[in-house]
Amino acid sequence: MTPLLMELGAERVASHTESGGRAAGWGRPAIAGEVDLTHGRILYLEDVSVSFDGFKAINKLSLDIAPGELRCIIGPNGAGKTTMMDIITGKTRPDAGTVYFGSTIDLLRHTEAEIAQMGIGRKFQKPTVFEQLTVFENLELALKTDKGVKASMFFRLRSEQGDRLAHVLHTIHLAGSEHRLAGNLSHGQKQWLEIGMLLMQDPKLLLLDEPVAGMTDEETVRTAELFLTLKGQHSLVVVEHDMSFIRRICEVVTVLCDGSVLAQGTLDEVQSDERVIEVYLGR
Amino acid sequence: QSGNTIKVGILHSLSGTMAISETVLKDTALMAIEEINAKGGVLGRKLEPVVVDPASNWPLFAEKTRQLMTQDKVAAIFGCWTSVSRKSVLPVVEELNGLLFYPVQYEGEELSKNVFYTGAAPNQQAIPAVEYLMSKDGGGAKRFVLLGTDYVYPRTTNKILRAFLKSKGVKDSDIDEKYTPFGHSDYQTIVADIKKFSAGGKTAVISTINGDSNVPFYKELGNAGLKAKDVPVVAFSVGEEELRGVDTKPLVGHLAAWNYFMSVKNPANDEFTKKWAAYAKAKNIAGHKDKPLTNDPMEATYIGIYMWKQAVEKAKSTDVDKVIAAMGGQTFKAPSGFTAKMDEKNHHLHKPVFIGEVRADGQFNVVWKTPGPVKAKPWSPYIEGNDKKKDEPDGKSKV
Amino acid sequence: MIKNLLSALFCVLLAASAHALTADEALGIATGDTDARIEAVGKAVAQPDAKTAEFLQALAEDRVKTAGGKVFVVQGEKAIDPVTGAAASLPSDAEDVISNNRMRGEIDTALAAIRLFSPDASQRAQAVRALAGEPDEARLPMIEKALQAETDGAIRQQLELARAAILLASEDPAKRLAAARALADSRSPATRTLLVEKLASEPDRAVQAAMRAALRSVESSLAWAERAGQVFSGISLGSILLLVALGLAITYGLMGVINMAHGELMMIGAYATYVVQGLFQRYLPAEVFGWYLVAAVPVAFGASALMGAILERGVIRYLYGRPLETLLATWGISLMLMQLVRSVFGAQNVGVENPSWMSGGVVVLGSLQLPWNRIVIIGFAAAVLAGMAFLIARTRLGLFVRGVTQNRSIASCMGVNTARTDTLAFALGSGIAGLAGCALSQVGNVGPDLGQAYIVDAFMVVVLGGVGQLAGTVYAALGLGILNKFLEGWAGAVLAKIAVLVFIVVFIQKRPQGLFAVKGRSAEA
Amino acid sequence: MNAIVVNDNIPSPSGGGQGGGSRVEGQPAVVARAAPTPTLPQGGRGLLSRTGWAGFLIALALVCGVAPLLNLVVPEGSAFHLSDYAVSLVGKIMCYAICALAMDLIWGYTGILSLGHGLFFALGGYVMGMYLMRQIGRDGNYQSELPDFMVFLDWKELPWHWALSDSFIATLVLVVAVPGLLAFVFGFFAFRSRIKGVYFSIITQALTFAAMLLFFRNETGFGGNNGFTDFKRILGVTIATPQTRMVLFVLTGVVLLAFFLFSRWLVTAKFGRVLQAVRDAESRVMFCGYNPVRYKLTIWVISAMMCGVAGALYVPQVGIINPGEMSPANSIEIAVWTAVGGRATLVGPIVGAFLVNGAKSWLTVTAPEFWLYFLGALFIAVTLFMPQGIVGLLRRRKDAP
Amino acid sequence: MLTVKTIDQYYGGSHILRGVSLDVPQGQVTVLLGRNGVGKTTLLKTLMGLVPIKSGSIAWQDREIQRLTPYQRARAGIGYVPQGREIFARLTVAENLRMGLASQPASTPVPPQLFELFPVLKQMLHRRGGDLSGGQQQQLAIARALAAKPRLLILDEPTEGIQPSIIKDIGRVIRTLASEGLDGQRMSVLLVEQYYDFAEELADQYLVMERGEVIARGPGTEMQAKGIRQLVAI
Ligand SMILES: Nc1ncnc2c1ncn2[C@@H]1O[C@H](COP(=O)(O)OP(=O)(O)OP(=O)(O)O)[C@@H](O)[C@H]1O
Ligand SMILES: Nc1ncnc2c1ncn2[C@@H]1O[C@H](COP(=O)(O)OP(=O)(O)OP(=O)(O)O)[C@@H](O)[C@H]1O
Ligand SMILES: NC(N)=O
Ligand SMILES: [Mg+2]
Ligand SMILES: [Mg+2]
Repeated sequence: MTPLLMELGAERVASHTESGGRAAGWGRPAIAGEVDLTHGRILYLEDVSVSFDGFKAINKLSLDIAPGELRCIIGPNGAGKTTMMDIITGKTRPDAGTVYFGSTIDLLRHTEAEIAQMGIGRKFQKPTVFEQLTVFENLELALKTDKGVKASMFFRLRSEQGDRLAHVLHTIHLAGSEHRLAGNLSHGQKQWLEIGMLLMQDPKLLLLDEPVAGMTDEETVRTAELFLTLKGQHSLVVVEHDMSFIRRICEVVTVLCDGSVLAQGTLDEVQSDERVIEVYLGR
Repeated sequence: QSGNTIKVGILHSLSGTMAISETVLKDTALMAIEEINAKGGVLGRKLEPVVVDPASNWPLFAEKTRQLMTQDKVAAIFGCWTSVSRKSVLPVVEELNGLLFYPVQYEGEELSKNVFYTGAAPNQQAIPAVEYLMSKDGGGAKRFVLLGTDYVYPRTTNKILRAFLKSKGVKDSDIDEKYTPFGHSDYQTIVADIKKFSAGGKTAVISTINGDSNVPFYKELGNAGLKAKDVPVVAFSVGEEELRGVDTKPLVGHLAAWNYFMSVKNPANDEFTKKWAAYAKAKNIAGHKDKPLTNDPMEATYIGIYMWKQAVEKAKSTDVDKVIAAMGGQTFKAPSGFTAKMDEKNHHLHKPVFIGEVRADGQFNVVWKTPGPVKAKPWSPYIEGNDKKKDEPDGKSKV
Repeated sequence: MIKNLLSALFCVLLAASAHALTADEALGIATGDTDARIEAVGKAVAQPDAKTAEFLQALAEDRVKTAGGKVFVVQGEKAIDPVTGAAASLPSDAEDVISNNRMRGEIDTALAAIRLFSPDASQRAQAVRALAGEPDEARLPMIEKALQAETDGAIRQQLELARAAILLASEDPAKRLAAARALADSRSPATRTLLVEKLASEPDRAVQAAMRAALRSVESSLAWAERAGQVFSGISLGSILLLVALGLAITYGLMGVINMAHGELMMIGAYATYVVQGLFQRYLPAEVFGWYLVAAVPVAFGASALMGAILERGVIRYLYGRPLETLLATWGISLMLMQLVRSVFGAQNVGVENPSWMSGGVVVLGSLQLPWNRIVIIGFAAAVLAGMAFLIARTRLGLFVRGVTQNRSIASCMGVNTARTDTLAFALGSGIAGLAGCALSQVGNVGPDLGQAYIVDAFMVVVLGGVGQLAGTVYAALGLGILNKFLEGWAGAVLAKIAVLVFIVVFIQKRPQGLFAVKGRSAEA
Repeated sequence: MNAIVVNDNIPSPSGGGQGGGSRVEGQPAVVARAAPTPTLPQGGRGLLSRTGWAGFLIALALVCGVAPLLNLVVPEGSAFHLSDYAVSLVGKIMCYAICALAMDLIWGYTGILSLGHGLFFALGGYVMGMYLMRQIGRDGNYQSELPDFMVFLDWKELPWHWALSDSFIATLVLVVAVPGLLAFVFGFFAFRSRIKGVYFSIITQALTFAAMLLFFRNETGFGGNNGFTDFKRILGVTIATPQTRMVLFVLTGVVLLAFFLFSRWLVTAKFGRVLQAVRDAESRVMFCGYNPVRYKLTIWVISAMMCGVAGALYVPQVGIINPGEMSPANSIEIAVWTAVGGRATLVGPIVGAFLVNGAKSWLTVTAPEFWLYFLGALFIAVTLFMPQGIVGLLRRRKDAP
Repeated sequence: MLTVKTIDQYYGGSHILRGVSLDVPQGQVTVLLGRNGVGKTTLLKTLMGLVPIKSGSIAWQDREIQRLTPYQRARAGIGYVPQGREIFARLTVAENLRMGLASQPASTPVPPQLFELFPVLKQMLHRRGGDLSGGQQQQLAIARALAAKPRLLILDEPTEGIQPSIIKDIGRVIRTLASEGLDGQRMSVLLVEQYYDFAEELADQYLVMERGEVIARGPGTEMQAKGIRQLVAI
């Protein structure tokens, strides 16, 4: 992808956001399997609730994300952030509510694998990589390509795919470690590897659950920069507790508390909100 | 033949599920061989037993047979217990023209030139037992439960018995046929059913339950209060060894049919049981050194080995064809007290039939016996078409 | 026993002039062909005296021998003459008197007839039951006489039923009618057979109706008994499955060791029971023999627990975190243990007796006999379960076991002596397997293959219940037990077993983590 | 293509935040140095290494050339003669090795322990056995077209499931189709319900156990407990001759080697890595966009079919097939061979099958009363001292210096 | 006081810790910094005895402990908060806390202060540990280590995933623990932390690791002056 293309993409995103998606989507036919962005929303949750043994982890949560947006989500421990991601990726089925990807795809009707194939990628709060495979193989598996059985039997890495893989390896500071078993990496290295896998997967929507936990400050900065380059082309939902990181990347911050949205706005707005200070930031 | 010895193969499971029954046959065979060697062996040569363990695994029986015959070049094999193991071995002994002595009661329907059957055919065990049950002394049973483990020997035996009972005018509704899986250990329902069935008239149970399930069956029977005088059970696979594992006090009066019981009194048996006791002690055979027991398949093994020895001596060779020819008509003064004779043609023994009632000490009281040895009918006349069968194996080996 | 009989006879003697047993009679009863012997018994019992009863009792207990036309009764070490009661010396060529089933049946009936007049109520009750089986007109006077003398209500009722059964064949329709009405109270299957048989030939309308009513009542009580019997046998099978699975619920369910040697640990418990039985037989007086089982319980537990501890220390502890390898190692262990038992005890089964207090059963609902050994095992299983549940859920050791098995190294960092906890836990699971073996010795084989027969079932129960879920194990065991027994009554043992297995396969589809699945996130962690 | 490309020069964000909890202040933007393109391993570099191919070809030559020569041409007295017994033994073990290989695919690589593979083996064997029974023709005990056991059960005609048994071609198809179909149906439901780990293992065990009981029944129509034996001919050729046996031997060897290559191809392809990923973290695989059900089902069915073929080759060589092959213990043994040899190594399971069965054959003769101690001790020793199995140990030896 | 002398540690063939020496003085907070994968966690694991050391010695309260098992070290008064939470997923919160008391006599209660610090744990006492959110689990892990009132507290990135307000509380607590302990006895604290500001604020001593070696050390007050932040970053 060339810088030119990136620019074009950014323009498109801009028109999306300005017109609420209408301009960009006007008159475009909905293509099956393609995410339909006519309503200017790549992700749309409404009145979602889920409870575990009577405990309401998500309570009438409504939220939407625009294409190309980088949205940060903060909130106290146990607010339901991870659970929300579980719902979006099909891991947890909500008791009530609707979850749409674009304006046509009802995510509640799809399995995890299908959701992933549609273009929603996820990094888990606890780093999960394939411990018995090498770093290289981890990335190769994540690579965006036909994920069918037959295709993987006959799969050969094309050279541009290889280049991309090499780039990602470099980005995640694991160049030179590609033959190590992922299980032998340190905690922070696994975090990076998982981000790398997400990059390889090239999803339309990235869900990142505490991506910089356990990273050094320097790496936090790098991650922030990485996310900023992704923004525009991709939609990102980032959950973090690291305020400096959020400050670096985010315009709109959503605060979740007790399973629903407590506040939303710029970081400064949110940070001065008394309720947010009370439940989350502390004095 | 290698050197000065004649090798004989002993093919009994020493591990796996059948070890329970077969191990002692291996020891019996070794005892007989030791005896024969002590008296100078056969044709002036000592016998050398080759013991292998087919581990209750049927294909392994075939493999071991081939090994015994081609690697060790044994002159004869004494072995097998279950019919399926015999059937697995059969093609190999026929192909290689070997000799197998099979010492266990079985369902018949088979004759092979290369096999000598020293256990009972159905007419030497099952039929007389049922006749006894129907007699006045046997309780005059009118209804029958045919209870067995679900495999070929019980199925076949019961098929023959059903035909036999029919010929005696027993209605189908008075026969209840029941099977349990191998290793079945919970006989509550079965015993309850027998109880229910027996309310309909004088009932007897004919059990072809396989070795291991007998203990739970008899324990249940004892505790459920079914007494032998009300509902006698006659078993074809329960001998002294099987009763070792049961408290026999509640079972007194239940029956078994065999061609030999340890308790029969005659000089030949005295000698046999004494020899066995001494041998078990000398060889430190677990279980038997403290409580030596003999049973029908042991006797059949013993007879088999001696008859083979006599045939070899008659043929003056261990050559299989010559030995086969010499086997017909061999006689042996068996521990049963009768002279067992190898039929001239059909490779089965003429044997007496005993019906025994269980005693409190786990032995049997003989309550009935045939006046003399009975000729075996491997092709049961109660099965359609068998009347046309020749009562001898095809002359040629069946390749 | 003998004393009771004597006093029973005393009553009889009041009624009829007794006739003393003669040597010829004794010989006639003991020898000859069965028909003649039975006739001789009949004659002797017509006017029995104490000696006759004593002699019959000895016959029933196989204590009679003959030699040279003389009859001897063996009493312990000595022999006595049945006629004179004088001590006699037993000739060395004396032969056992062998009674076959038919003979034994006659002797029992004769003894029952005598016992009908015993002062001991339980003796009388037993005698009535023995006589009720086959209605025989010849016994009518005896029963009526007994009825006159009887004071115990329950026995009276039984006697009346016995009389009714006989009277059903009476010439007099009125008597038949009364008999049919009386029989409605009976709960014995024999009554049903009798009613069905007599109904076919009954000419009188009213009697027919009464018979039909009686039949309905008998049948319904029989049906209840049958259903209750089925439930009981299901619970009983379930309790055995539970015992078999409980130990595995620890070693496998909690500790994650795919313990293929679990069955062999049960086998060790069973053999320990056998050894204790042998020691009691050899070294302790016969009166206490019945308690061998009580002594065997801790010994079985200890033996298996010790073996478990040795295995854990020697092999298993090197395999934590590699559960699939434990499959291989414990498979090897199981082969070795089986062969060890074959070498030591022989390949054949060994005999373990039910102590007398566990033999026989209790009769409920008229026709249903619940065996004591099964009742005791149900109780035993419940006790073991309660003990284990307490230990696991309520004690510190239980907490440590659960903690250690979830995260060994962190538990260690918290100050748990993980090595000791592991050994204790594995020994506990093994010990419970030993207890199961001890219980199994009372209902089944004790042989080298004992464990193999149960290992598949044990794993199925634990897995069906949900690994690590004690409550699940309990439900799975009882559920499978009852399901199996109901299906068996309906489709036979083989198909029932197949159906149960298929049921498990299908059920797991619905509940892929077993009956009591851990839900939520913690399931993955 | 909308791929993510990470620029080497990441633009530095404008202005760090000043708020509370800020971690990074006044940091210079980090500029990553241009990375030298790392050398990347290429998938599918070739199935085997050079020594691997050499070994493979030697094995092929042994099976196809040397063994027949030593058995059929070299005279019996010679020291180089290969006995019929050895031929039948090795032939049998090669069938087991195929099973172990199949088990390795599903257990070693995919992490699914099947305790029911004996069932697929037996089914393949039964299909072949039915054909062989029909080949007996009228030479059975009862001189009927029907197999003896049917005559004995008073059956007058072949039951429906015997319909295709007289066609060799149909038999060849069914040998893979029957186990394959059963595996497909079973696997489809089981994997779809997300049955995993020991739950899966146990229901496979229940399945084979139920099948064993079913086949024990005479009514089922497969000869009950005795199964099928006393075969006479295959494709019209007498079965019990050294020549036929040698043909079967060579065929088994070739099939084993072919399956080895095929498995090798499967696991070195990306397909194999997905399987391993499924083994390590199935849910992560889903979030990568793979449908693990398909993958598991594919390898499961392939594995079952391989076992079926092994069973079909086994039956004419050992001369008997009966429900005992479906006993749970037999299936466990397959897993044992695989573990002894080394899981996830492909060569390992083959070595394991040969070692365990070879030891069994040898010890049951030389130490009939003690062989279980040796075998048991072997299993314990392997787990304790060779966690990766025998092949794993050899590998470590090689890697050490 | 904990004294570590020139320890070396290997994973298979690779040399992870190279002659690491350090002291953790009584009643002080020692902070260990370093980039990802330099061996911080490994070092802490060797202190707990979870991985063996090849050479060197570890002394705690003048007693050599490098031969002791982890549980013996725990009983000697060392508490550990592992990286990645490592709570007992299928035990309840209450049971997790009781596991933390394993080194104490059976009747020891859970110190009530813990619930003041982490109120959420009180609410969720009977929920299974594995069902908690990431941050809740982290709080539980800290509480579990504190339950036994250790004399030396080893924390591996304790703030990971915890909301800012509680991080502040944790900071305050660590300070108090070092100076007063839970029951008046001062505690030594060894803290591995990526969150530099948090670390700097707490540090009485600091250590910086790089590729398995300690490359810088000194009193906390000098951190700023010595440019430790940059040292860790580059
Ligand atoms: N299976 C479950 N059973 C019970 N409670 C649960 C379960 N899963 C989640 N919860 C509860 O739901 C709430 C939301 O959890 P979630 O993991 O979504 O929080 P979070 O916002 O991601 O928190 P954190 O910032 O700590 O990661 C928590 O209180 C948690 O304890
Ligand atoms: N089990 C293992 N086997 C082999 N190497 C390992 C193992 N665990 C860790 N390593 C390696 O040892 C090095 C040190 O790891 P360690 O976990 O101690 O790092 P760390 O400093 O704690 O990093 P982080 O800040 O990411 O947690 C890393 O390079 C890691 O890849
Ligand atoms: N032949 C028998 N008893 O299987
Ligand atoms: Mg979270
Ligand atoms: Mg770390």
